Order: sequence, then C-alpha cells, then structure tokens
Amino acid sequence: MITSAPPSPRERLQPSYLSDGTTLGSWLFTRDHKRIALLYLFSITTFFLVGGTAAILMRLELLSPTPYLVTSETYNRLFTLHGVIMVWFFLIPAIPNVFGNFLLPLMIGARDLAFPRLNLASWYIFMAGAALVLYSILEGGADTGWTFYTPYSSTYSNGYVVAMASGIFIAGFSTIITGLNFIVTIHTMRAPGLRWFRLPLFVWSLYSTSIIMVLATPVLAITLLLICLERLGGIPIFNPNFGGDPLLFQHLFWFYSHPAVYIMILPGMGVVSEIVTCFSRRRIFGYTFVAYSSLAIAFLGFLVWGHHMFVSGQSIYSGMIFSLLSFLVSIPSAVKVFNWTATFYQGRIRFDTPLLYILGFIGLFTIGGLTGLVLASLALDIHLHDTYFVIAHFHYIMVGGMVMAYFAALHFWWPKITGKIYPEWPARIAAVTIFIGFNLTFFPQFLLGYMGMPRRYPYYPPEFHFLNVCSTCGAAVLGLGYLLPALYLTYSLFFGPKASDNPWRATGLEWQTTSPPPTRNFLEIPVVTREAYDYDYIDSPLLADKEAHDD
Amino acid sequence: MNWLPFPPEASSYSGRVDTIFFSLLALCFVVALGVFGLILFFCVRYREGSSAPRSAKRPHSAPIEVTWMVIPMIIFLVVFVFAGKEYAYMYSPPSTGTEIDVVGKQWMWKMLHADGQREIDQLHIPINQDIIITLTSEDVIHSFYIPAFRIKHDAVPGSYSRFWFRAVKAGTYHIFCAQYCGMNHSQMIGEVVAMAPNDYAKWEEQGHPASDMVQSGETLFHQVGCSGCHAPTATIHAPLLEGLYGKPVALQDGTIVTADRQYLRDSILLPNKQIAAGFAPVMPTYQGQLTEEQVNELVAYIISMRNAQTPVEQRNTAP
Amino acid sequence: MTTEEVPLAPPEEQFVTAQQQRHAATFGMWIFLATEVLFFGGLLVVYSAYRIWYPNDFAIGSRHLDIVLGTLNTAILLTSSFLMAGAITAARLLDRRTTCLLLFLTAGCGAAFLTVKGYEWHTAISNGFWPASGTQPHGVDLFYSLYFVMTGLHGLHLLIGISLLVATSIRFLRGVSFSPNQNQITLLGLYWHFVDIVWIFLFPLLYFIGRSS
Amino acid sequence: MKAALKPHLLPFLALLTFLALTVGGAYLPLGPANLFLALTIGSSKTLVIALFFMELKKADTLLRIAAFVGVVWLMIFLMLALTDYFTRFPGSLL
Repeated sequence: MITSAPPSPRERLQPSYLSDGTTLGSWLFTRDHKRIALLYLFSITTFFLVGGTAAILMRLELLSPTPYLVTSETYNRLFTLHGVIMVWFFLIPAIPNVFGNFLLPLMIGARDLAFPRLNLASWYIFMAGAALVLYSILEGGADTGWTFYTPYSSTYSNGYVVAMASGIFIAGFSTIITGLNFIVTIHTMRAPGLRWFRLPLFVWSLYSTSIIMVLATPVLAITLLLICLERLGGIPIFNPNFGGDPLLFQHLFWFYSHPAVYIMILPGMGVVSEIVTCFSRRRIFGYTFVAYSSLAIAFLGFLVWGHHMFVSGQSIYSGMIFSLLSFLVSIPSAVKVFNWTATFYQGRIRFDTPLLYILGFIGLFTIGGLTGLVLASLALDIHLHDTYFVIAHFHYIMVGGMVMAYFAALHFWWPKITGKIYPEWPARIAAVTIFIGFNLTFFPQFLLGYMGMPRRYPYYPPEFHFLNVCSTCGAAVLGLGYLLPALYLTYSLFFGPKASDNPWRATGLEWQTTSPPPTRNFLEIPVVTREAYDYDYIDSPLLADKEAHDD
Repeated sequence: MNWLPFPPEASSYSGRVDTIFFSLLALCFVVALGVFGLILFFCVRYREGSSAPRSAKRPHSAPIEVTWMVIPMIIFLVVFVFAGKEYAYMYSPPSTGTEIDVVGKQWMWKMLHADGQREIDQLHIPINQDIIITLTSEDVIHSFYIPAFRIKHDAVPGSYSRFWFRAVKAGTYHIFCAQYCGMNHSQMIGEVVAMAPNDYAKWEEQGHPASDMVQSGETLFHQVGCSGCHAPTATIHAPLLEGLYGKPVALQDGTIVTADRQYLRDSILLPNKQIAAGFAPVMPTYQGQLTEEQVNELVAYIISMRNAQTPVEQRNTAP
Repeated sequence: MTTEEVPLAPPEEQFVTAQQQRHAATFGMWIFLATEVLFFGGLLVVYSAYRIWYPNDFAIGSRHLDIVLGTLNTAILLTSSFLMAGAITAARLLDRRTTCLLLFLTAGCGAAFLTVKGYEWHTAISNGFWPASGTQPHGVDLFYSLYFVMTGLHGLHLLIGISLLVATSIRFLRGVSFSPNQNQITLLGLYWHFVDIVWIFLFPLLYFIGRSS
Repeated sequence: MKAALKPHLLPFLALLTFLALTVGGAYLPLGPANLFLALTIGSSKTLVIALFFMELKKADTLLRIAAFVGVVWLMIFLMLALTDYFTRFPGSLL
C-alpha cells in the first residue's frame, strides 16, 4: 500500500504550485509548466469524451447490418470526427503535453522548460486549432475520414474539409513548439551530474518523440495546405484531371502519419519503463538498449510509410522496400518488450493499479505489434488492407497500448500532481474492467478483418452481424471502464488522504521535491550522483535509518 | 481451413495466402505465449514478500539483447521473402488470359468483357481460367476487393492498374469497395459469379453481348474523327496505328517507350505527354469528351490492329 | 578586431547562466529552421515526382520564365544576406546607427525581390500561364501550379522577414538597450539567411530545366 | 559601416561568383548532369552562407547537427518517395 505521511517540514515553507495564485488569470496566463500541463489535461479529457461518444455512436450503429440509428452520411462524418479528434486532439498531446510538460523539468532538475512563454502559446494554438475543428463539426463536419485522401477530399467531398484541415494545420504548430521546447530543455538544462545515461527512460522517450514531432509535423502542414489550395483556389496539385497523381498525396500524408503513430506510442513506452522498474523494485534490464531503441524507433519510423500504400498502385519494387523496412522497425519495439519482461526477473513485484495498467499495456501492445507484422507482409496486406483487421491492429496499439499507459501515468503521478492519494480498490476494478471491455471490443474485429469486412462500412452483409454485436457489447463495457477513473479520481481530490513526497518510494528527481511541488520545483537544484532506477539504494536498510534521522 | 468463419479459398493463390497467414499467426502465438508466460511466471514467483532467491542482480547482458534482435530479424527476412514473392505473383498478370475492364464509378462497379458484354455490379467468370483485370476509376479512388480470392487493388482515377486471379471454386462471392469513396461507399458491393465452363458458355449466349468491343471501337474511331488523321489514306502526317501495339516508339526527347495500353490511353487523353519523334504536337486532347468505356473501346480497336501488315508500314518510320 | 562579448543581462529565472540562455535560443532557432526545411521539402518532393512524369512539359514551362529576372532576384537576395550579416556584426559592435541602417537596407532588398517577383507573376499570368489554365498541356499546368505555390510560400516567408526587420530596426532607433536583445538580431539573421537559402535552391530548380537543349 | 561589412565581403564575393557559375552552367548541353551541377553549386552557396553568415563555423557540434538534420530527413523522404516514381511506369526511368 502506498504510504501517506504527515506534511514534511519543508512543505510549510513553499506554497504548492496549485495554491500559488487562484485567480482565473493566474491559470490562463501562467508560465509555470505544471499549470500548463493541467490546462492540457482538462482540454484533452474533454476531447477524449467527444471522440469517445462518436465511437460509441458508431458501435451502436454497427449493431445492425442496415443503418437504423444514423444515415450513412452521418456515419461518415462520425468516423471522421472520431479519427480527427482522437488522433490530433487526444493521442498526440496526451502523454507529451500533459505528463511531459509536468514532469520533464522535475525529472531533469530544472525550474521550468527552456521557453515558458512558448509553452503557453502552444496551448493557445492547440485550443485555436480545436476551435476551428469544432466549428467545422458543428457546421456539419467533414466526411473524408482522418486521412483526407484526394481526389475525394479536394474535389468531390461537400463537407467542411478546409475548416477541418486548417484546424489541424494550426494544432500541428502546437506539436512542433512542444517538441522544440523539449529538445532544447533536455539538451541545455539538465541538473549537475545528470549525464545522458542517468536520465530516466521517460525523458529518453520524450526526446525521441520530440525529434519526430519536429521533423514530421511540417510535412503534414504542407500537405494540408496543398489540399486547401486545391479545394479553394483550384490549384491542381493532386487532381488527376490535370495529370496530377492522387498517390503523391498519400506519400506526403503518410510520411507524416506513420511517424505520428510513433509520436503517440513512444511516450507510453517511456511511462512503462518508469512503472515497471518502480513496481518490481529493480533496475531496468539493459538500460542502454532500451534508451537507444527509443531513438531507433524515432529514426526508422520515417522510413516505413509506404506500407500504407501496398494496394494503392504504388510500384511493386517500392512496395518490397517498404515491407522490408517495416519489418525492421518492429525490432526496437520487440527489444523494449523483451527488456520489460526481463525486468520482472528477481524483482519484488507489487500489484498496484499503475502496474495493472502496465501489464495490460504489455499484453495488448505485444498483440498489436505482432499483428503489425502480419500487415507488413505484402501478400497478407493485399487481403487485409482497409479491413477491420487494420482497425483492430491500430486500436490494440493506440487504445490497448497508449491509453493504458496514459491511465497508468495518471495513477502513478496523481499523488505528485494533486498531492492526494486515490482509493486503491476502485482503481484496480476500473483497470480490470477496461482490460476486459477492450478485448471484447477489438478481438472480434480481427476475425471480421480476415473475413473481409472493409472499414468505414455502416451497411455490411449479414454474415458479419454476430461479431459486430459482440464488439458493441465490449464497447459498452470499455466505455463504462473509462468513466470509473473520472469518478474516484475526482473523489480523491476532495476526500483523498494527503500524499507524502515519495508515496511509491520511487527513484527520479520528481519524487525528491514536495507533492504537489512548489512553483519553482526545487528549493535548490539537486545534484545527481546515482545511476537511473537505483532501487537497491532506495530499499537498502542504511537509507531507511538515514531518513528516520532526517525527520 | 474452412471450419473458421473465414471466406472460402476460391482462387488459385488464396490457399497460399492462407498458409502464410496461419504460419505467421502460429509464430506470433509462440512469441506471445513466451512473453506472457514469462511475465506471469515472474509475477507469481517474484511477487513482494515471496521467498524466491534474489541474489544475482545482472541488470545488463549484451549477448541476450543481441540474440533477441538477430533472431527476429532472420525470421522476418524469411517471412518477407515468402510474402513478397506472392505479392509480385498476384500483381503481375500473365501475358494471355480473359481480359476484363473494371471501371469504378461513385458507388457502382462497371464490368466490360472483351466481347463487349457489359455488367454493373455483377461479374460472371469461368473457373480455372486466368482472368486479367484492368482497373481504373472515373472519379475518386475506389478499391476492388474480392475477399474470397484474397485480391484487392485500388482503382485510381487517371491510371490503369492490372492484376489477375484464377477462380478454382464455383460460387458467388462478394466484391467490396475497400477504399472510402463517399456517401454510399458501403453500398458499392458487387458479386462475382464463378461458373463451370459450360454454365459460363450458356450464360454467354443468352447474355446477347452488345456489339463487339473492337467493332464499337472502330465505329468510334471514325465517329470522333481519329480516322481524319490516323487512317492510312489520311493526308495529315500522323502516326499510323497499324501494328503499333506492343512495338517500341521513339519519342521526341530521344527516349524509347513501348506502346502499351497506358501509352495508348495517354496519347488519347494527354497527347502532349509523350510526343512521337518526327511528329508535330497538334493532336487535340479528348479529355472530358470520351467516357472511360469509349477510351477502352478505342484502345481495344488499336490493339486489334497490332498485326495488320499494311503497305504503309514503312511510312511510320519517316524521318 | 575581435567582437568581445558584451556583458549580458541577467538570465530568465529558469536558466542558470546568460550564456546558457543564448545557446538555448540559438539551438531552438536552428530546430525551427529544420522544420522549415521539411516544410519546403514537401514541395520539393511534389516537384521531383512531377518532373519525372512530365520532363518535356516542365522544360516548356521553365523556358517561359525570364532567367535574367531570376538571376537579378538571386543577386538581390545574396546582397541582402550580406547586409544582414553586416547588421549582426554592427550590433555586436554596439554601433546603433549602422545596425539600423543595415537592417533597413536588408528589408529594402527583400522588398525589391518581391517587386521583381510580382512583375514576373504578372507577365506569367498575362501570357496565359496560371495553375489551372486548361489551355496548356497537363505538365505545364502542374509546373505553373508548383511555380506559384513555391514562390508564393517563399514570398510569404520573405514578407514576414521584412516586417520583422523593419520592426527590429525601429525598436533600435528608439534606443532599446543592446545587451539583452543582441540575441534577437542573431535569430532574425538566421531566419533571413534561411529564406535566402530556400531561394538559392528554388532558382535553379524552377528556371534551369531544359535551358541547355 | 565599413567595419561591420568588411569581415563578410569575401564570402559575399564567393556567393556572387557561384551565382555567375550556376547561370552560365545552365546553358551547357550536359543533359541530366545539368541538374546535378546546379544542385552542387546551390549546396556550395548554402554552405558558404551557413558557415560564414550563420556562423556555423564557430558553432558547437550540437548546432551543426541541428542545422543538417533537416536536410538529411529531406534526403530520406526524397529517395524513398522517388523509388516509387522511378519504377511505377516502365518508361519513366530518368
């Protein structure tokens, strides 16, 4: 059980960042990376609910082979909304902008990010992009899918494509700014003694994610700009009637979008490394390999985008090249999973909620990764491309992997962020419900995929009916599972016991300041002398009596 | 493998695709079992408070890391080669076979048999014969997908895609549109009816095929004015089309291209894309005046003249 | 004559030393320039793909561009880079008058470039070469779509640069103290040099296709 | 004024000569090598600006890496995307 201790003497000296100014202005014009992280937390939670309702509506619609709830026109707008909101307004900002913003300065022993004003600007740019997307949705929404394939998106669609595309164009700058801020901070503002190979692996994963954010998002910007030019100004870049090539759009789009899926999953992997070591009280197995695998994923992620276009008419030879590279990109992920497994060896494992979520992550992410191999093999992709097999694959990685890691991070750092401890048993029940609901929702979709049910189909032939009903039941359980944390976490805000500085007795500089930390993070910048994840030192008897001597 | 609710193995290579799939699935199952089993074992054995020995704390061992990088790489190479070979086999049609033109149009599939027979959302084919599909689209990107044959290819407007299959089991199978193409994307469903040869022959007669594609191509050739320049008797200096199909053509910028279907289609719709050497780029574009079927018919007519040896052969090679 | 470091203002509270803050700012600017490289890079991929598909039409389109004006424009931008570098050195020497003058001259060169480019756009459109003219063969239409998008985007970046240059020189004319802001001029200089480098690549790619045959 | 501009005069003259070279070179009948020549002169001009005007010469390796990483990623994007365009239609090899 996590320990709740009386407030340590240093607590009274420094007001926590939460109580340091309570006016609305102190929140909306803050330059404190912790408050900006909370601003992002509220925004992406609302967007998660919006995207989630769209998903629930779609699953209800798929209960019957013929549309009964919504027309196919509305269904097309629903899956576009679900795709756009979930990808750009929940998955990409979730861990980097909330936990990255909050924890990066704390983990490297800095007082704030390198450019605090730019950090606040990134939140306003994010909300401006979101406002444009919401305007497009309220006016009727786009019906092009989150992929915006031309020539449908540029000439034939009558939805609000330009409003949606410019909303994402603006939100893209918020990602670029966040990535730039993190890279500069990690390079220039580490605490004395904190060499690169003493950094927590969460910082390594944030660093690799920032590289992808900075180098991939500009290509999304130019792609969306070209669609808007083609749709508004009639400038025919991808228009086949003027000799243009629709596949060129797919090359530009997927050059951004495949690295973008690594932006979504890499921070999750960083969270897993933190939690696996903390709850098995052991140094991670093969630190350098796990650190370098994050960088390898960031680099190789840029070489594989062609595997989205195997059946699109791309030449056979480039299909072969992309298939081979896609197999290589799975190696670093495999290294990570194997190292996490090896970290459990000879540990002292405690099954608190964060670890339950992480065990769920490792299980579901492994299945997601292995089905990715199936899709990377050319002959199988011919059969499985654009079917529910692909939907199941990327939901296993995004929902089974990334969202599980997000909830694990939420529970693991909740005492540090809010200074309160959440009730343990309801949290464990929620974790198990989410795991069961998830599998019931998405495993049937693998079978649907191999049976040949294409994606984005409100009508479907009757032989797919039974598995779709199972999937919808699973979605109901999953939806319920996601609501539970909202209840008991809010409950813990008011009635939860007070958290000590280091409730999990974890390593890492963020646990050496008070929780919630003061606005300037540390009384004095700590000097790092030990290696990362040195749990032998933390659990050793000599530290226990030194701490007793301190209080 | 039909006890699973998976689609029947109705084409010649669907069996091979299934074997690749199930062997890769078995491999993945072994890996997943290994990882989950190990985690479960460690979680039980090394849970907090258990008395398991915890002495050797070797947090790092490079050899293990290298092995579980190299072994997957080797396995992946093997899988890549098998799947890649099959992919190339499916997407490079044999030289001879029953040619069928499929045109995707917003929310229907239009099939055009060689003998001029037209079908909408229906495709009757004989089994045990190589069927070569030439696929294009008139508006947005569609994707011609027959799960039972394990074949799928995007119909991209503005270019021809060619692939092939050979039905081995008679029956009626779905044709889906797999690439999102607008409001009724999910209703763009057709049917492939694979029939035994004699049933197919019976269907063919009573199907009273409209005028032969080559004949309608010929009538069109005169109707829209191609014969004005390209007929042997024409006075205007234009490339002769007799014996053109399949032969190399010298272009103005010195490169040599073979006169395949794409070249013929581009010369009709985008005449200035590749100008034949020694000819002025005066040909008007027919873009927008001809539907895809009419272009197909003209191309079929030109192809039908590929071995017509007319005395004017040498005129083609004028300087 | 070495430009010794002028004593810097105390750093913002999250930095330890002023030198660390300057280095962070310059490093951040270089990362931003890397994103700009990829932003224009997307257009280069579109350009190369269509140049492979339509070699003749791109040559026709390129021949209709006026190479003399293109060379003049490149020379203008190179001089503006030279003047910008001079402005940075002048700022380091705390010579307020020269810095403002050189900043204005650089902005002037930028404006000259835009006027020449505006004239070229006018001639191209009046000759019937615009993105979806329909009268030209496909490749030429695509070439001019790319020409207008690339030079338009580059012109937009130039406009932003000019307004920043004018704003900075006015602030310095009003006597803003040098030491803390020395870094801003260097960052502005990096941005300006980058916009010049983009044009250095756009110029041969757009104007030189098929000149030799 | 002179003191500010003097250190940059040499690189500026180098840039102008490169400009003259590249415009002259455009008219040489070299066929595909023409593009290669134009790009090499363009990159040498870029190097001059980057090293002297943008002071990469005096910068530490971190700034240099940041300077060239964008170009490296662009090369990756170009090479892999153009494998498709070089091999999709048989006749389109440059």
